[in-house]
Amino acid sequence: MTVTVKTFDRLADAASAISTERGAHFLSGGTLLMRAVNEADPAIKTIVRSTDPAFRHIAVSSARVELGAGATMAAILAERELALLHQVARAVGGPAVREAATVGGNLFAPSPYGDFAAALLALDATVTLAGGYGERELQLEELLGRRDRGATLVSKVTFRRPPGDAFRFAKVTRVHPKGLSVLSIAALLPLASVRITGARIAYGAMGRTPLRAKAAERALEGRSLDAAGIAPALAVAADGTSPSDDAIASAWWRREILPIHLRRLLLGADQV
Amino acid sequence: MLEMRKDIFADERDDDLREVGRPTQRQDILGHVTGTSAYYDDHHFANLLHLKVLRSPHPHARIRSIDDAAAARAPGVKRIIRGADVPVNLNTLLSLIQFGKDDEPSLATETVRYRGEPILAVVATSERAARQALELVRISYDPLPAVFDVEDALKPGAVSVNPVYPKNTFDYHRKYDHQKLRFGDVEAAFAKADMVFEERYQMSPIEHAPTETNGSIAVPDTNGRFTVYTSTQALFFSLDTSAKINAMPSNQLHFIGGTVGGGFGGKVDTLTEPLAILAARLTGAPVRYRLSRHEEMQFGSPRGAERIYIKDGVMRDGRIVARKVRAYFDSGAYTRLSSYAVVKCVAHIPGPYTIPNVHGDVYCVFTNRTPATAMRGFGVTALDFALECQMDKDAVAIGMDPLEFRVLNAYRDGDMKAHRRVAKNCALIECAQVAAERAHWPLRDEFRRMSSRKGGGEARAEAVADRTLKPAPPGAPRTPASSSQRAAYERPPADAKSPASPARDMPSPAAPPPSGSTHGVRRFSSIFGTRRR
Amino acid sequence: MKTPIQLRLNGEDVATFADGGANLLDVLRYSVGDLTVKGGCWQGTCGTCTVLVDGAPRLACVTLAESCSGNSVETVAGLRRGADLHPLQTAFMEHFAAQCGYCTPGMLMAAKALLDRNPNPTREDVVDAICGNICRCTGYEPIIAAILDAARKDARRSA
Amino acid sequence: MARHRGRGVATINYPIGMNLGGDPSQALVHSNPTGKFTVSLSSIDLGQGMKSVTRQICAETLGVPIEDVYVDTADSDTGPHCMGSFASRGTHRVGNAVMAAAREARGVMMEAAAEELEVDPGDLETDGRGSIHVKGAPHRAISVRDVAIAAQFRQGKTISGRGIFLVPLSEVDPETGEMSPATCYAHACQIVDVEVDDETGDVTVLKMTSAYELGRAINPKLVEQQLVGGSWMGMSHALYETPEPYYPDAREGPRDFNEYLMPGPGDICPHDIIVLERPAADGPFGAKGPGEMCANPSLPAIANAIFNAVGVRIDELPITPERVLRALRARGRSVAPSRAR
Repeated sequence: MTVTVKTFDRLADAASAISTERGAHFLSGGTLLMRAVNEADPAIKTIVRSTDPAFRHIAVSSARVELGAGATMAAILAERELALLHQVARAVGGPAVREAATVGGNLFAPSPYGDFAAALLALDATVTLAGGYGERELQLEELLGRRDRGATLVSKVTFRRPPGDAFRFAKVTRVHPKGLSVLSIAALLPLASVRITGARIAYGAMGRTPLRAKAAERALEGRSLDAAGIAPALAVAADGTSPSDDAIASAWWRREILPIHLRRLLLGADQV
Repeated sequence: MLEMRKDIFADERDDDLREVGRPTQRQDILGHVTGTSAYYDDHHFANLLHLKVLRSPHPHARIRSIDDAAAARAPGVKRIIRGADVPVNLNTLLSLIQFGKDDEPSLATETVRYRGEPILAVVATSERAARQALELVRISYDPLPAVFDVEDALKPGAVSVNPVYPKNTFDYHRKYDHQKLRFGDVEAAFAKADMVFEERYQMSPIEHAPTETNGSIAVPDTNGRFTVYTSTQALFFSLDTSAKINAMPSNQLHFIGGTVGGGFGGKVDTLTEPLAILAARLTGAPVRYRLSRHEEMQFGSPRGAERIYIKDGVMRDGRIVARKVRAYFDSGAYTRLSSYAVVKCVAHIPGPYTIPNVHGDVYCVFTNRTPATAMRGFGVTALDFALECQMDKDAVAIGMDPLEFRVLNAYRDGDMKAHRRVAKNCALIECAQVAAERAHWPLRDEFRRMSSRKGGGEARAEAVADRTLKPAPPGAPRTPASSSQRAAYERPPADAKSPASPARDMPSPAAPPPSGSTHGVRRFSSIFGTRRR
Repeated sequence: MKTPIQLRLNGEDVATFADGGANLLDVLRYSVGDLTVKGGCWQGTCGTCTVLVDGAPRLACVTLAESCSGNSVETVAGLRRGADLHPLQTAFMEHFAAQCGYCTPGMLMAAKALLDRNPNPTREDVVDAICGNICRCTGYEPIIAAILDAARKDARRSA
Repeated sequence: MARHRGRGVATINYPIGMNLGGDPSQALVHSNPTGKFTVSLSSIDLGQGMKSVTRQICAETLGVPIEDVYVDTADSDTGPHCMGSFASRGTHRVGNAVMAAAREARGVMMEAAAEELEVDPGDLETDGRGSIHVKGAPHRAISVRDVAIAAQFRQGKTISGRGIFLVPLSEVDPETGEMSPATCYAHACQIVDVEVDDETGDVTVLKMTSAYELGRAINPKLVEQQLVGGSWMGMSHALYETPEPYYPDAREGPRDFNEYLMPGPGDICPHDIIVLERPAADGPFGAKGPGEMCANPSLPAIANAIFNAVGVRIDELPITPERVLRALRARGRSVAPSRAR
């Protein structure tokens, strides 16, 4: 009748446990799982956790960033080399939630949660899955597409460090400074001289999972970051999205304001 | 931040006081900042049992069968309580003061009338065990059609929500389905008014959202009494309600509370005490029943939504000569306190203004949603929203400054109010003057000189009535008498980059009226378009 | 099955047993008996149960209690400095920053987490520090003012 | 993009107390043998300050220092009946009951003092610092403590008092609605400045300026607590809150504080408050009650400010940015770009 808690030194053993035991769930930050445990969710029979230090490890080089899936938002905020992600990490809950919420947990948080995952999607992150028989890698986008299908344990997330200020992020909330997403937008905007090449744009809360704005990305290709340059992208900004009505906002409003916030993000505060 | 204007009404006050008027520290503050203030759940008992209720997933359904056998055998379960176990399973809160008929069961037996209505309770050794046992209860329902809109609920043939009030309205005086207010002759006044406006307003339901949810602990005491630690906002109200439902003499109950984590009206309904006491009687053990946050948000009673129609007759010189209000309180499936909200609403019509012709019809309507209850501003908040938006529209339409329009119509000492009591101790005008001065909202001299203490009573009533009956001359100029507040959308927007102090940035409301542009101004009813002349 | 849990609670070692999966809030309140920690939602959404675990603010209701075994936990019960109130407590009193008082312990701990790391916060820092804590009574302004004032006074004292 | 500023106003009044069953409250006041007083109530302190306000009223009436009074609330075995803490009735109804009880207790205290000083009770007055003396002769004094000891151990008097406050019962006329709904009213005027984003519909409240008339501010700091917190709640009602976001369609109801929207600490604005006091004839020291009325003007004042800013009327609450945006669209166009310089 109570929940069993199993703690493993090695993440791989934890991964085995959740893939073999029915009702076993991995505890990362706890903000979602512990709530379900408190509500006596009958699907949760066992809590699996790991004390593996690698799970929380953060490694930043000039070219790559590697985030252990157990790294918390607070840990990211404490890492000076990760300044590009600070705005994103700060957008996740209040300080107490940031101390608990992890990179890995955010990848599985249902919409409208999951703003950090949207940022990682724009950064073209790769996830590493832990398993009893070794690790394997997967594009984040692929993971998001199948995240609800069964026991998956992410051990780390890696991405190439973007140049200079090519990464931008905006989260739109009703409540400030902390609130659930109306939507979030993350954009990687590499510039070749003044032209965008290979933009990646991802949205949070615009579908069941964070998703790419592929039409807008294509429309930005070779364009400059000014009103005329981004106009075609704005016109297709909402293509492929499927936002929901929820307690925060309606699908209609999300779709209506998406291009406006995309414009503001792309042009920067002083040009809008 | 707060300034006391002792100079105003000084002649009516004796300020020679020692303790009253001083910013003395709260008696309870040390407890609050040390975390030692004792709320109901800060009392601990060995072998405490926990009560959780099973709630209906349907807004309206007949209960065909309940199978709780597996739940009764579940680990930790001490007792299952069904409607038949409740000694008096029908109550209405205001029955203690003989207002309304018993219409709400503690646990539904044959029919559920809102999503979230309690059907049975599990008492177990932990909240977790109780929740797990609830998962094992099997209930089969025949879903029934439901009604969610107050006006739909009043249509002929509408689904009947509450069998005690089959027509979906509370009974007033055993003869009407609403409470009336009649003062003067609104129809005659509308016929003579320069302009008539009718508008529709919709208040949302609102959750009280106190940081502490509703809850109580009932403890069997020595000598057959029960001590009840409770979050109630109304100790004897809850005690007497609990005694009635449990068919117990009230002196068998000892209620302790008094320190509560916020209420705002949401802790009057005695949602948890009766069942906690019943469970303690049936098990002989202390029992806690507290609402989860999810329950508090969706199934604890909210402030009810209200739909309000207001029709005003206004003269070009700025006087309101008639006001007609029709309002519908969404009571949800049961009465609780909404019946009284209607009375309070009727008494509040037409707002703090002297209007010679007033007509009100206010309904308490049953729908298939969580029963509503009192909340801060009960019966008045929504009406004030509607009235004050309407006042603004009236003022804009006749081209008058909205604040001057209010001051002109504000009630004064001696005026007869619509509920037929003479106004006294008024201070609306002074509030308007003081706020306007602070906010640099320019009131013209004649409005700055007005007073709640001058010009009210017979003279004003006669003047108002007299002029009411005098129709405006045909073809009277439509030029606004004054329009000192210029709409901001007629101006360039503020510079978004420099959020300067709003006070300094506020464009002078004294700017000349927009030349001929009435863009955005609603001139007549959005509903019936009843602008006359 | 009960799980043994040892904490260093407000500087004292305490030990208790908890049900599997028990959250830190329930363990502190109902096993250890520290009733100064209040619970508002058990969902991790209101901040009422904020405590410090190894100096960092945590929502006790969504923290697995046994994951804190061996850690230091601070609650408002340990906030006083000896017989004296903590400057934050004094400031909350002076600014009338509590009404019903139910969110106050969590607010104080959220504020302490801030001031322990950042003794000279800006208003924006304070707003961020308490943004996970719901207050339904005060409108937040007196709480913000109290925290800023406590920081100022503490800075003056240690200067 | 254009952000537009606007200003709106509302003026309101608010009835104090309920018009049901006479709306009674009772209080008991008694002294212990050393002259410290306890007020016994069954009234509730929800945070509004019931304990503190009645304590001040009791101390003032007795003529003793505030420290010598303690208010005990909400025990049904010791506290006499009270309808409850709602309807802005606490300060007025319970305050009056406490005042009546304190007056009775004071009468006994003065009699006991008179007996000790061998003077007429009518010749005595309290100094508010714990002493009772002959009017005009401060040296002929006795402490409240000594009076209490004398009353208890020598004179056999109980320094105690009972109080009840009940308004005359008022029926409501079925045909006309004639009634006496309240004996006094509080008043307010609020002016709100907002900024509206005409592309998204977002509304930011920039500033509130308010005047409230409350009869008597028994404790200005507690009044300020109500007014500041109450206008936050009013702003919240105006722009954010509902457990049924698609009302009357019953779906997507919020389950927690992430989903139930209320303004956060980053959404609040400066608020200039002015308090007026026009004493109510039947209020304790003229007091009415600030608890409920303070939230009410914010809802329409914000709605009116939005109209003033962008020219649309939102007559449905809450005024979500979606509703603002839909109204702007329905008007056919956003605010004329030519004006949006």
